Amino acid sequence: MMLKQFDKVSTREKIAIRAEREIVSGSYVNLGIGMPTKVANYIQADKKVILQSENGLLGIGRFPDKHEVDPDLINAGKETVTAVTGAAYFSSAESFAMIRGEHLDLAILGGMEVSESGDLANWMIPGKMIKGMGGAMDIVHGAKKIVIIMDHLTRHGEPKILKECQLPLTGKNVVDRIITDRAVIDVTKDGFVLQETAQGWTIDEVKESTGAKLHVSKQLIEEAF
Amino acid sequence: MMLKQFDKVSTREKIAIRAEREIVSGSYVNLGIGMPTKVANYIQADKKVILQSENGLLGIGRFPDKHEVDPDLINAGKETVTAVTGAAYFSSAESFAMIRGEHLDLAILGGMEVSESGDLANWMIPGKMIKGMGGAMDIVHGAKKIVIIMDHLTRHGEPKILKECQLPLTGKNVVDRIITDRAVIDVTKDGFVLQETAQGWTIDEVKESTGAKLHVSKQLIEEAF
Amino acid sequence: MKEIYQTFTEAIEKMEDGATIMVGGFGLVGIPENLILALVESNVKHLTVVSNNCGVDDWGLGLLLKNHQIDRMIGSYVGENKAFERQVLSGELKVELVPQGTLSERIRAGGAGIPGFYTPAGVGTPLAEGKEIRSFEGKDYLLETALKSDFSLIRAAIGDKHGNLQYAKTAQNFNPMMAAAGKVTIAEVEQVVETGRIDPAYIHTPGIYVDGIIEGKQEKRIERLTVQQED
Amino acid sequence: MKEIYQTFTEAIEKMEDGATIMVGGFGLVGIPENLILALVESNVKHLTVVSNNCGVDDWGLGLLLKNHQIDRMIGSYVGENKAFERQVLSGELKVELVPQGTLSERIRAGGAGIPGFYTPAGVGTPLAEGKEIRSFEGKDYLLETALKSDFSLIRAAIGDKHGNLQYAKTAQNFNPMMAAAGKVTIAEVEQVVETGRIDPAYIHTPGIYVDGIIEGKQEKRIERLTVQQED
Repeated sequence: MMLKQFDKVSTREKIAIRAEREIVSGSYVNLGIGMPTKVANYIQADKKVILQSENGLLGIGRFPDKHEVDPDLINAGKETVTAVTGAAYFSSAESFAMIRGEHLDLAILGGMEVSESGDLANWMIPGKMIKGMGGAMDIVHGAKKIVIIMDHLTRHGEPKILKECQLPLTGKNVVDRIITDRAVIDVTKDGFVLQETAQGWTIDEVKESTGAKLHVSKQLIEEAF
Repeated sequence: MMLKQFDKVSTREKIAIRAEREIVSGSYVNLGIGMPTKVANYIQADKKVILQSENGLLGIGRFPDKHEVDPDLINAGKETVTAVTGAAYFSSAESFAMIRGEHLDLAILGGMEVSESGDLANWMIPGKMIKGMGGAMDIVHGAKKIVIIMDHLTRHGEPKILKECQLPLTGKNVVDRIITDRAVIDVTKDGFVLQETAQGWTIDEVKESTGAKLHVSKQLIEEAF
Repeated sequence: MKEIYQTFTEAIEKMEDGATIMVGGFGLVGIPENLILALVESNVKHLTVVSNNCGVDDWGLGLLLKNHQIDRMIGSYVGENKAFERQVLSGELKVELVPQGTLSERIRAGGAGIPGFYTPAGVGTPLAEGKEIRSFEGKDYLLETALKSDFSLIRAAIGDKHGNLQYAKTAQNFNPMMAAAGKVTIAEVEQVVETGRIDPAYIHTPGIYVDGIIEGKQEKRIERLTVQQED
Repeated sequence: MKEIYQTFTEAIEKMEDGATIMVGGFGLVGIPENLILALVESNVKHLTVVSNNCGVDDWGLGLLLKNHQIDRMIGSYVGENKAFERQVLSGELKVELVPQGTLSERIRAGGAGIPGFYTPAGVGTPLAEGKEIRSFEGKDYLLETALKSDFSLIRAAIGDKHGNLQYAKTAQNFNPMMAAAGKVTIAEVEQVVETGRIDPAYIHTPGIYVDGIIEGKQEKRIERLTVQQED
């Protein structure tokens, strides 16, 4: 496997920018804590998107100016935020009724491992302190489309896209699409299908760094992002 | 069995006035449709009572003056009402969460038959058009105390307080107390216990008109109401 | 952001014969009057209707009955109109009676991704026949399943252009749960306001549950007018 | 009509060792700050705490941990404080992790007389071990049971003397369900107002769920201050 060096920051930015293209104007979207939250920074001005926060807010706005900070208004990552015009507040039970009831069009979440059948692991590593799953196990069953964004390989250079997940699952058969620094891969009933390669990566390089059989789409777009 | 003649209206009034004594100041109460609703007319002014209406109102007030009528404000009997100061409106799901969750202290409901083990029948007569149970099947399992008010006998002179109900049930083991034109009877684990007789009725007359064994309380009050 | 319909005909034009529809309201309070009138006009047939009640002779769902558009009715208290009894006796109309709390919870479950839940209502009654009974901490409960609809027709007092809704007083009743349980939810509102006019803390139904809204003038018929007796 | 407490000590004086308590809040938002401080002072022990999170080192439920008052914690995301990990590793603290949506629904069920319900969350994960799996329309779900408490300690923005409550923005979170699921529910509010001051259509928690209220000054610590970057 060739060793390539990319700037970590620009890699994450690249993933976020590509992930933004999953968001359709007029849709309701939940962005997971961490890297997925950053996708919001790239949403194009002409798209009308309403972001849901599972702690009880439909219509997350930008970060507040200093004088606007309200300690009672946070997102699920516990960051102070604002609410857009037309927002709604509600309880956690209503929030997860909304999530489980498949009212969200899309959720973009982080991942540790994804399997061929769409299993997702993203909440615990055995032997390490377990902090909890938060809302992830509900969200993966709720949104109409689940997109996982993550680095293609672990810090140790191991594939995270696998035939079977090794880590305890967050959900079974839940992932629709994976976006990494190297590729966009769909989970289909026939297994993984490569839809796009990122700039700087060949089809073979993506295949090599994937731990399961990777079909190549007839509509494959190379160097797509 | 002796034949006694009582004025129907005054009999119903008598039951309602006696039933009012079941209501403790500071409590939350649901009054069933029909005769139970009339109990509200007799609630003593010094009692602080909040009446729940299962269509989504906590804090039923008096009937409106003509100029106050609001078609969007009704009780469960579909009568136009007002709301008291401190009332709350909510959805039917919230209303029955409140009911099933045993947050009401008392429900006073009408009855067709009550059995020794506290079974209640009050929603259908086989062969007749069935209109439905409305909220009764939920309410009998919800309120902390269920009081049934009814005539002691059917129109045909048959007992309505029975060893076993003959009519299809509304709920099993749900009734705590029965108030009729002749008596107050508790449902206990040892069966029916006569607690009070009404004016004009002897213990023996009450026993004769009851279709199950009737124990007499040591604290029996005769001619109590 | 939401479809704002100009005519009630247009608001319901996607409804097809055989659809399952939920219709908000308790008695005649909080019913989508004009959407029901448009349904009558559309003449869609073989409907399954989920609604707490079934209107009166000449108003609300009673109009659909009269026009023989309903095959199956799921409600808690019905038969306040003559056509109902006649159609049940003739076998034209099938009825499923559900305790009111179970009905509202089944509809909530439908919108909330809960396929089934247990409730004490109906244990030991004819309603329990054929249903799973299960004991929790020594008490018996029935398994009940979620209800969803192809179309939910609801009524609110105020709706903004994002579909956020507020209801008036006891006209709330079944409307919020039905909004969430509909594949397509159309809200008839007394007033459409600009987005931002409703305080986000006091929204009863967030716009995510609503697909289209339309402003309509309500008759608000009163079923039982009761007033203070004058001295 | 409700108990209006004058001191936080008095508000929690009926709490006993071994009680199961629910504590509202998401992170540090919407937590009953002063009730928690009074609990620390009371030194009640062996508590089972149901709360989405478990505070931070020096605030919220973290203070109860530090003081070794919690035996068992039921939450969805915990361990944001050092005492937590230490006490879990030493076996002093038992933890039950529950998906956030399941947690909020179990609490709602507790207050709503629903002993159990089915949810997709957790199917195929370690959470499913020992739980009943059931298929509805071809999809698998887990059976989850209701949660109730001996005491629910919640926080609201405004409370009237009938116990009706309103919450501020995202400080609502778990508070309304916990109010309903508590045998005894104490609400710490920023402001007690006369009954009638809150519009009956915009009450988040009807007073029937609340046993006592107390006014308290909130610090409202911010866990993650994020602001617009200045140009």
